[in-house]
Amino acid sequence: MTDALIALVALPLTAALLALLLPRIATALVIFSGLAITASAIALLYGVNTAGALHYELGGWTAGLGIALRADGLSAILLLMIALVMFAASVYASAYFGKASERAQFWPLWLLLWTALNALLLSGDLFNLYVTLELLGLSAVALAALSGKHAAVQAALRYLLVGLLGSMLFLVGVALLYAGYATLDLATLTQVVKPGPIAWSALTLMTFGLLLKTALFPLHFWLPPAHGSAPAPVSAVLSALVVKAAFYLVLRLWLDVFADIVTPTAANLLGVLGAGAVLWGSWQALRAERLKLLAAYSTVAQLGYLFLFFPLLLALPPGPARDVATGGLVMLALTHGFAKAGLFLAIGIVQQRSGHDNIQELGGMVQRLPLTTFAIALAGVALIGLPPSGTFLGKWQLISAAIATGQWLWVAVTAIGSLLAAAYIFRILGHAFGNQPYPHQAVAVAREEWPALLLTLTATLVLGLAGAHVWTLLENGS
Amino acid sequence: MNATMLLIFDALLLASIIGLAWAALASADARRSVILFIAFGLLLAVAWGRLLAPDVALAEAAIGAGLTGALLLAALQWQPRKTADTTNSEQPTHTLLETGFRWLVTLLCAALAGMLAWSLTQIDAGTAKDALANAVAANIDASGVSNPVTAVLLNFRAYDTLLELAVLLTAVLGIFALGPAQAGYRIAGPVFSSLTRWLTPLLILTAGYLLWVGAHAPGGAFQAGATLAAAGVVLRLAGRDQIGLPRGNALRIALGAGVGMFLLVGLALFALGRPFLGYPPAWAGALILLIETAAMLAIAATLVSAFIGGQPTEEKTRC
Amino acid sequence: MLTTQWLYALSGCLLLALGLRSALLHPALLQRILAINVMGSGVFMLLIAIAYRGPGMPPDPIPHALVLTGIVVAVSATALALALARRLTREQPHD
Amino acid sequence: MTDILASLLIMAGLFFFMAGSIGLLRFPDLYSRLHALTKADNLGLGLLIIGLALHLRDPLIALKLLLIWLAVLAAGATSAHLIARHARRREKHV
Repeated sequence: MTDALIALVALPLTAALLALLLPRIATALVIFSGLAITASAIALLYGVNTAGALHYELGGWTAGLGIALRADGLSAILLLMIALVMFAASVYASAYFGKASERAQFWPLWLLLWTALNALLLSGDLFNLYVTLELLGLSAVALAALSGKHAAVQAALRYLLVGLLGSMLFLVGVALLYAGYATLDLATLTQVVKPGPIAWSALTLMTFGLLLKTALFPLHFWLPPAHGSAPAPVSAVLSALVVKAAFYLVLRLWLDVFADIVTPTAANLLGVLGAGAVLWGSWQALRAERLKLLAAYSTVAQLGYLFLFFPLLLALPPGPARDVATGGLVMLALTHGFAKAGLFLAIGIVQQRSGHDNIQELGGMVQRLPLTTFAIALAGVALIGLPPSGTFLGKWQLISAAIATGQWLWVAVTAIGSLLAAAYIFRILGHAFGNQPYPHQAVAVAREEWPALLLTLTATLVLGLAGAHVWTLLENGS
Repeated sequence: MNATMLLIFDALLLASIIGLAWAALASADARRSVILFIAFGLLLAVAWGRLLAPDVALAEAAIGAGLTGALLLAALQWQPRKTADTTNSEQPTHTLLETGFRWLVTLLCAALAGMLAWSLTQIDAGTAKDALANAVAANIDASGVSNPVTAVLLNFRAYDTLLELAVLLTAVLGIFALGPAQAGYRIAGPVFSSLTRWLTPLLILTAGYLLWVGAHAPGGAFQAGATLAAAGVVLRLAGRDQIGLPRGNALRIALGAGVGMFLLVGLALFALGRPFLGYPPAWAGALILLIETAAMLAIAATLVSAFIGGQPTEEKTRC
Repeated sequence: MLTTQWLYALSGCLLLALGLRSALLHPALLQRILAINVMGSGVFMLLIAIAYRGPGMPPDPIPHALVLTGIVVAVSATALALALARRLTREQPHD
Repeated sequence: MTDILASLLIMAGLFFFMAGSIGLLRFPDLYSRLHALTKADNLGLGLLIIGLALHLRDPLIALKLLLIWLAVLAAGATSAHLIARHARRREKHV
């Protein structure tokens, strides 16, 4: 069963090398390895569900001297989301990049990004996490700059510098923890870490670095230009997965490793920043003129929800009540991942067919691109949090917990954020369903439309209807 | 007496390092900043040597100061020199808000340094701090090499090094995607050309030596790769077209060689029923040398490619 | 900690703070890239100081290995940043 | 006895380094600065290396030190030549 842990890192990395050496068959390679990676992710999830958390000591050295890969319910679910979203986006990308030379540059970097995501989710070692963060950051930047347009390169450069700053702060925390506890293994550290200046400083620095990378308000300034100017499949995974990886690490550090160190005050601070992100991001999305910028600001807002409920989680005593709320948070992250990836892919189709993505000029889009418009609407359902989307389930659990513990502020922010989301989604749909004749020859390609549609369907229907399994998996896999 | 002398040496060295960093970052002139930064890197190498970290000192001198320095100096060619109006006044005018922001950032940075220093006072002496160092010493015989740093890099924490080679590969592929290489330099005159004629083989020889010696003494794939890359940089500066960098498919193989060999060895062992990257002790030394040789070639090819700033444009790419 | 360790560890903190300040405030791109490298050197100094055990004692090899990895990662990131910056200067927008 | 000789050689080498640095800072134009720098460097480093070789008394290390000296000598001479030539060309153009 632990073979899946190795496969999830070795498969995309091997495929990246092969795609580099054999550019002609790279597309087939990506699809084939994508299937294999998805199968490994399913196997891992099955293993975690039946046998509990898994770990693998690389090179046969005990963790501490060596590095261990670890997976529990949380990481296994997120790994499956990564596999499905990356696979769908790969199918989409095979049609999106027209020229063979473009694909030759794209595929190796794409697979390196996939390697980085999987490696980050599986790593059980602090310094190894730093290396995976850098691998993720550099591959994301290289992909974001791929179009070579001035705006894209400029945004990518800023993205790179911010990301480097973030990982540097993370590394200071790692150095401090090594100085204090002489270990880099997360599991060992969980047991030995004690409240005190070392743990506090390290947690502050690492959290700050990761918040920069996950673009929590007001550190989000770099995100909209970078996500808004990358090629569509790249924007999709940047918004859906890459920022989530940093969020996952914050969650891991706060709820697992430093569980005894974090204080309610610190959690409240994160909650307030999250509230700021929800309100500011939604407001900016409402005012955005381009579809891609709207989607990027919506990411800022949706990431806000993930932090909004941190104070709530820490106010609950460790145990079943907290696990239920944590499940709600994971549900929000999952739904947003699928919905936002689908939304960006659909926007990519609109942009390619119309030659622009100005919201004002989308009138009549539904006549020519019915499936694409439908995918955007489905993504909207998930972003607003209407039933039966996964967001609805997640918010329901979290709001119930917030009411039970009397934390009304977070409830109010969620309500306002959902209303604003409804406003910006209906603004797009209002234009798209307009009666004007659509001026462009729009022939949609199935390889592009279906991934977008399936991703948004997963967010609205599959996660909503099969949501209960997420909680079971989290419980079984701990 | 000896201790006092060393203390004075440490104080002077650290004051120079901090002073150079300050001067490099305070300057508005890009050329000045880069030259001071290279000097900063060289003094850092001295500091690593002083703290008994010769492996790091070699890497810092070769990569941190050397190759990074070469990249930065090449960047000066297209960097806009400082604009005329900021040359004379060291302090450009700021609005009140900007001044406030600058002070806020400065205070926050000072607070960060203070917080770190305070945390460092809380480290308990002794307890467990040698646990991992002892574990390395206890297992070094099974690692296949006797240099503990190489043992950590290529055996105990080999997975880190695998991903690090993937980082290098990502960077060079990202650079290639941005466009073709920069135009080369003029053919050098007789003096410089004659220098390259014997310096290049010497650098290649040194790289081989560093690679071999890394098993039991300071050295290894990274230092060797950087030295090999230095040979390419010197040839490039002398205006040569052929700088030892392969083209087309061969270049791609060279760039991926480090990750490829690592994966090949790791997965082959896995298929034979051993842990992923778990070398059998009897074979460990040979396998590490094999991986390091491939890694050295990949590092050298990557660093030279980064220096010329893109894919070499001899062969037309077929679309 | 030993006096030597203290001296170098504190200098590392200082370099980190210096680098961070310039990374946030310096107007020029090249110096901001240098500043992030200086920050990295500060962390490396902290790690190497932690590894030191006094004259004649073998130091802890693990931080040394981490710093070696860190140096290579830093040069990769610097190279990519410089390539992006070159692309920007080569293609100013024609407005 | 050899240790005293070694110390004297090293100190002499350091003296030349110091003189070279002062020359670099105080001399009026580029050519005399280059002169001060290269002469002092080559001689200073040579004395330093002989001193170190005497101190360590290991033929293999002495050989490596000699190699370093030769490499620095060649690199120093070449770069001084390149800098001077560049400066000369510039003067002609102005």
